[in-house]
Amino acid sequence: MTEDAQMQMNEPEAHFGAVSTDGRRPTGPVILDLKNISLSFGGVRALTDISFDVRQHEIRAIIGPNGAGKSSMLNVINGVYRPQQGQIAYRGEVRKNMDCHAAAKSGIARTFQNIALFKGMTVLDNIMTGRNLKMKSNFLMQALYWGPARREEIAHRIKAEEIIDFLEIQAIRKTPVGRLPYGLQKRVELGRALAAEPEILLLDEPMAGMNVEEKQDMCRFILDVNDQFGTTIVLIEHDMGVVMDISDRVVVLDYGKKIGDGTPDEVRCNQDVINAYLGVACA
Amino acid sequence: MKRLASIIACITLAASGAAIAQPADQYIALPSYRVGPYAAGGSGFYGGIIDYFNLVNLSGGVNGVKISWEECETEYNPSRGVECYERLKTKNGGATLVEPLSTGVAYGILDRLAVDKIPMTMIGYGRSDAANGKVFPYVFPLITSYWNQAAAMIKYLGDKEGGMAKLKGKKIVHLYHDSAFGKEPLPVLEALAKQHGFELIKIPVTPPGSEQQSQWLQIRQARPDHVILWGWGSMNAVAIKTAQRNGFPREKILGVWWAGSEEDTVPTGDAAKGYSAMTFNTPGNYPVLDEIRKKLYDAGKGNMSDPARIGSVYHMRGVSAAILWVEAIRTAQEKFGKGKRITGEQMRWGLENLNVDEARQKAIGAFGMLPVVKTSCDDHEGSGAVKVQQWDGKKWNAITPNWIVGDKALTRKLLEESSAAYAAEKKITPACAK
Amino acid sequence: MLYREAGQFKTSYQADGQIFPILQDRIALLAMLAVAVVAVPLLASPYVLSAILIPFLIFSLAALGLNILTGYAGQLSLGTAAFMAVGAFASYNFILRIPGLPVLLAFVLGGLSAALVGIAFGLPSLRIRGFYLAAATLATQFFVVWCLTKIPYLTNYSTSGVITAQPIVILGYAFDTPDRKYLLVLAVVAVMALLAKNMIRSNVGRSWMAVRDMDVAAEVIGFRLMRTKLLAFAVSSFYCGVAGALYAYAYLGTVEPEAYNLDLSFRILFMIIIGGVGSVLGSFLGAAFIVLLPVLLNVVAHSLALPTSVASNLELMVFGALIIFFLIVEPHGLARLWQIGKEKLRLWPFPH
Amino acid sequence: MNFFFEVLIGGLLSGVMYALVAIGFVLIYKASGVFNFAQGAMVYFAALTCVGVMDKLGVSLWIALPITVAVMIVLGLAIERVVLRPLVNQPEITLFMATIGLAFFIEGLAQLMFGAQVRKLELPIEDVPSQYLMDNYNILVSQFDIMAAAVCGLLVTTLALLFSKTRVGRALRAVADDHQAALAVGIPLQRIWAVLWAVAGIVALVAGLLWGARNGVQFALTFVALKALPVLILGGFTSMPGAIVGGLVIGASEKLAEVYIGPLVGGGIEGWFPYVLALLFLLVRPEGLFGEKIIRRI
Repeated sequence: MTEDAQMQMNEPEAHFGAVSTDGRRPTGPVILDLKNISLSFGGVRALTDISFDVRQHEIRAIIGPNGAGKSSMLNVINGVYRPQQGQIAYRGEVRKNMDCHAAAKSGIARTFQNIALFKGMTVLDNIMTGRNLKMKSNFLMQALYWGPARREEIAHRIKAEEIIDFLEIQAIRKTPVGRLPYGLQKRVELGRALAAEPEILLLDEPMAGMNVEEKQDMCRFILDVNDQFGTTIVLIEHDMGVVMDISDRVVVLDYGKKIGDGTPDEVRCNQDVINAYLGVACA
Repeated sequence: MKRLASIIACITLAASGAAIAQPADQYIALPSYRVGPYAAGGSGFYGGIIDYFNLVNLSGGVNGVKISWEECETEYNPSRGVECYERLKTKNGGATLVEPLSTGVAYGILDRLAVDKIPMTMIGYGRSDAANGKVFPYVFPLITSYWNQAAAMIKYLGDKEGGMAKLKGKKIVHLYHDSAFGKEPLPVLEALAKQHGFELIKIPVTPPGSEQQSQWLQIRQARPDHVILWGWGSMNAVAIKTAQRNGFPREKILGVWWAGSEEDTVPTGDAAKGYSAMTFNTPGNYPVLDEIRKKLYDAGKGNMSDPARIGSVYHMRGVSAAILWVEAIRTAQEKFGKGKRITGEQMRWGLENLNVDEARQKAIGAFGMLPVVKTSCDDHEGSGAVKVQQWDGKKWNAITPNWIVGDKALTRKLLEESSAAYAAEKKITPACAK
Repeated sequence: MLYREAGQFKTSYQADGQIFPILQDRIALLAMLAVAVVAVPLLASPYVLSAILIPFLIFSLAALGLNILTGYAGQLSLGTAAFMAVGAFASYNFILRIPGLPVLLAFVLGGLSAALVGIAFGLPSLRIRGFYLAAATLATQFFVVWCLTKIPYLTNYSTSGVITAQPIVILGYAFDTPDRKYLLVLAVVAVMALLAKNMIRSNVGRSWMAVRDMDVAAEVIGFRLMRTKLLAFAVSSFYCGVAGALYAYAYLGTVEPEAYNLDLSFRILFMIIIGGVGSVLGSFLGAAFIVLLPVLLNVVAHSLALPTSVASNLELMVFGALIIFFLIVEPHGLARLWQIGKEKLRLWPFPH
Repeated sequence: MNFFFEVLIGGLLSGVMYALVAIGFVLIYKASGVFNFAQGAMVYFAALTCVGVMDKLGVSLWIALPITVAVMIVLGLAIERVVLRPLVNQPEITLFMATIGLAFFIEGLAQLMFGAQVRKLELPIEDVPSQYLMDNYNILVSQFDIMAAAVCGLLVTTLALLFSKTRVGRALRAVADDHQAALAVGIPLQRIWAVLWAVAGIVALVAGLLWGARNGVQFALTFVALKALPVLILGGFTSMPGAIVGGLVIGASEKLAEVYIGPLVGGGIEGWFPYVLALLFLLVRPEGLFGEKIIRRI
């Protein structure tokens, strides 16, 4: 059993309320800075003039009603969509013409709202794909499966197994993901993103459709990732309890516009946010 | 994989089980095709062969030696044809002759023949230079080849114009199946065009040729004096129909023999009336066909389902092939022992020393049905003579009373060159077999 | 023999990453290879070697090539025969024009030529997918055969437009009899199947499958779509090209461009669908099915003494009906059927 | 200039013949997502059955026709029952393969019943140049082709009416849009499929009759499916107007290319030109002429 796992065993059974941000690393400088982002498809505006930043090590949540542009926001950050206006600075550099490959290379990984796993492949293979950018040998070496290629494959397998241990999915590593239940698929997808050892992890509704236990597990994983690996996390989530508990700062979107930004408590008491989304006043 | 092994074992058993049979009969392998796009021709051709075999066997075989045969479905597909050849060749004590009636299959087994010592005939198809027995000892493009056909076509057109000199300045379209088959006569046609001063316009048709509107518009615009239709399969009927659709007179179209059967003209209805094509059989009725009708079909032993097809072009072609083979067997028996089953090598000798002259044809009851065929080591073709037949809307009629032979000196020269190149490529030393 | 994996513990990731993780499978494979190398050439008749096993192995290789493209990388193709033709005609020209070129190297060069053509005709796959792409690959099929018919240089100005494969001689040893040809083909196919299996269990294989299963996610993870797809086209075409060269050199001998027609492309496609899309084993099972079944049916039909035309048509009907039957029984192909059988055997006699 | 128009018109009319075959594909693909490889075999089967019935029973075309229609309907129903129903919810590629098996079966069955020989099929209109157009405009167009175009137009109109005005048609469009949703609102999917295959059988019969009269009823009729493929790529697999427009574009452009570009490169480019054209078009518009724009969401 690994050290991590032992530590988790020793901890009392975590509950949302019991998890505090106290033990976590302090958030660092701004790592990702978005300025005046606007995005439209044909005539439809998806995002209008949105600015916010993400600090190193923090957990940054994006919330808002359906269709508010949350997923589009993530797609802009990791280069799937290119905004018509605005600029994005990553680690202090303004990036130009970012495509998703370049984003992946610069250390941005993500999961998807509707699971985007490779359904025909096993859990292990899915997680191994996450390490592709770190593999150096060319396909001829791989075809021969000899020398460096073989050593590389085994080295990365060790890394993948670490993630499998971390996510506690050892028993299903050889199962094709198409056969797994929803909750486990979400976990595997997180594993695939983690395999890339990202600086920033974008999570698109990681807990949607889960029951309470599954949500607890997922919360624990997210916090552990943030804590142990120091990964910055940007997440979209609808479960307000979760958002308020685990995130450091929250951005609120509505109809493609930013209507609130701040710590969970600030956002919770923002009247615009209450009107548009939360519906209940803060206590 | 176990399942695979058992399947293989099963086939091996089936293939070898038959080989135990007593080899008293003269066994001939027939990789035939009766399904697929060319099934119509295949069933007529192989039907004719089997009918004649049955006829010979009814009268006691060749000097008492009965002929046996086995068919195997190739679907005109080279790969399946090779399998058929390999399966059939070892049966019944070993095949002594093979005829696939498919260029692709024939090419696929070409290299295997000399090793297996089984002669193959390619009656009216395949590479023309195979007539050189010094390079292709086991291959017999009997009766006539594509090059001699092309030469004969130009000869016929020249005669029709009133002498070869009149060809000067004429326009002849070569409308061809865009494949090795359609391109084969080009060297002959080009040489003759230069020699006689006619203009050769080459228009290819993409196989399978089910659409030819643009080709026939081009032809109509070129206003040629003659159109040579070098087609195969469904392309022929489409060509004739499209000519009609574009108002091009069918009398000006001259087809190859693969474009000159009932299968090519019947589906066009009246459109083919006046269309003519080459043939190496004189259409008509012959005593041998009457015998087939009387002894086989009337007794319900005919091979074809429709007795009306007796004497059709493909059927007669099959009967002619079988006649030549039986004569080869007879010839070989005279040298190697009458009433004995001959081997593949002896069959090869028989085919190489064939002499089916008019007297012999009369004895068989097929006088004039095919040209006189006399082969030698140099000439595995044996004739090169053809006739022209015309479709009157109901049946084919010969319109040249005599057999036509084209410029054989030219085709011989091309043949020598081409077969020498082949021999060089394959590192064969040309020589007559013993 | 008991088919059990109990007690076989993997103590290293290397052991776990083996192609056949179960000991019995490895033994069976080695035994089969031994039989294929030693026993078959000794015992099998020339008929089985030259008419069944050689084409079976060659078609398996072509099917494997197509399976890499269609089964693993998810790009449907109907141009397989065209790539085979490129391999065959390129090998022929290399041997003809470079004196002393080793035959195996010529096959490799033929395969590389096919790979280049594959890359060129794979470019549309960057924008088109599914059946649209399949129909578009038909352009390859017709264009390549057209070029081979139209450019006399490629057939060495042969008047009949055919090529005759040169004798296969490697290091002075002539591969001219069925058993020798069989061993050569077996060696080539075995090595290439091993390479394919290696690629598939490595990063490149995962990149293909990732693109197949969800191309957007694959891109987000860092795979380059263009490179991945074109590599699949190149590797697949290479395999088909080598298969095409073997088809000409070890099987048919003399070939015309027409031998590589659309019909052949379809047959190879049938093989992988029947055998199993995305399975190396499936390529072999499918080839066996498509090569052997018609032969078997033909033998059976003949033993029934039916009139030949009836027999031929019945063969075709039974063949079609069997395809449908197998798909209904197991829509994922014979390889899946095989796998299910193995799983059952592993658990037998305690299925729960 | 006259020549140009003759090539163009001839091409357009050929295109109508291609479209006729393409419509059969579209019908089935739209409703069940099956790429029906057996469409060509069905064309052959229909034409051969019609001629075979005329032959064997010695009846006229007008009696053989309804018999053949009945046979095609039975065939369509049988295909749904025996082949498609057990394969429901399987991936596209499996269904595609099943239709390949079906093609073999139908080809074998057709030849088993009526023999392999080539036959002629005579429709009441002769395939000769229209004298009227010849005299008045000095343009040569086959009157048969004009009639074929008219028949095709009639067929498309009938189908369009069938789909827009009848209950079955509405159900069909619902099925085409979304299988699951259609099932959810109580549309009997299997019955719709059966109807569709029967209709596709009748379309195959029309195509078989016209192509059979044009080229003879023979095995090569199965190849006309090949002519329909570039049409489908261009027009989209799901669009009936796409099939027609695609047919016209392919027909006209391949003829013009063969006549005007062909001679420059040795001719015979008709085999691949339509595919390359369709391919180039797809590179610009991957969803085809009339296909719906594919929006890929993640």
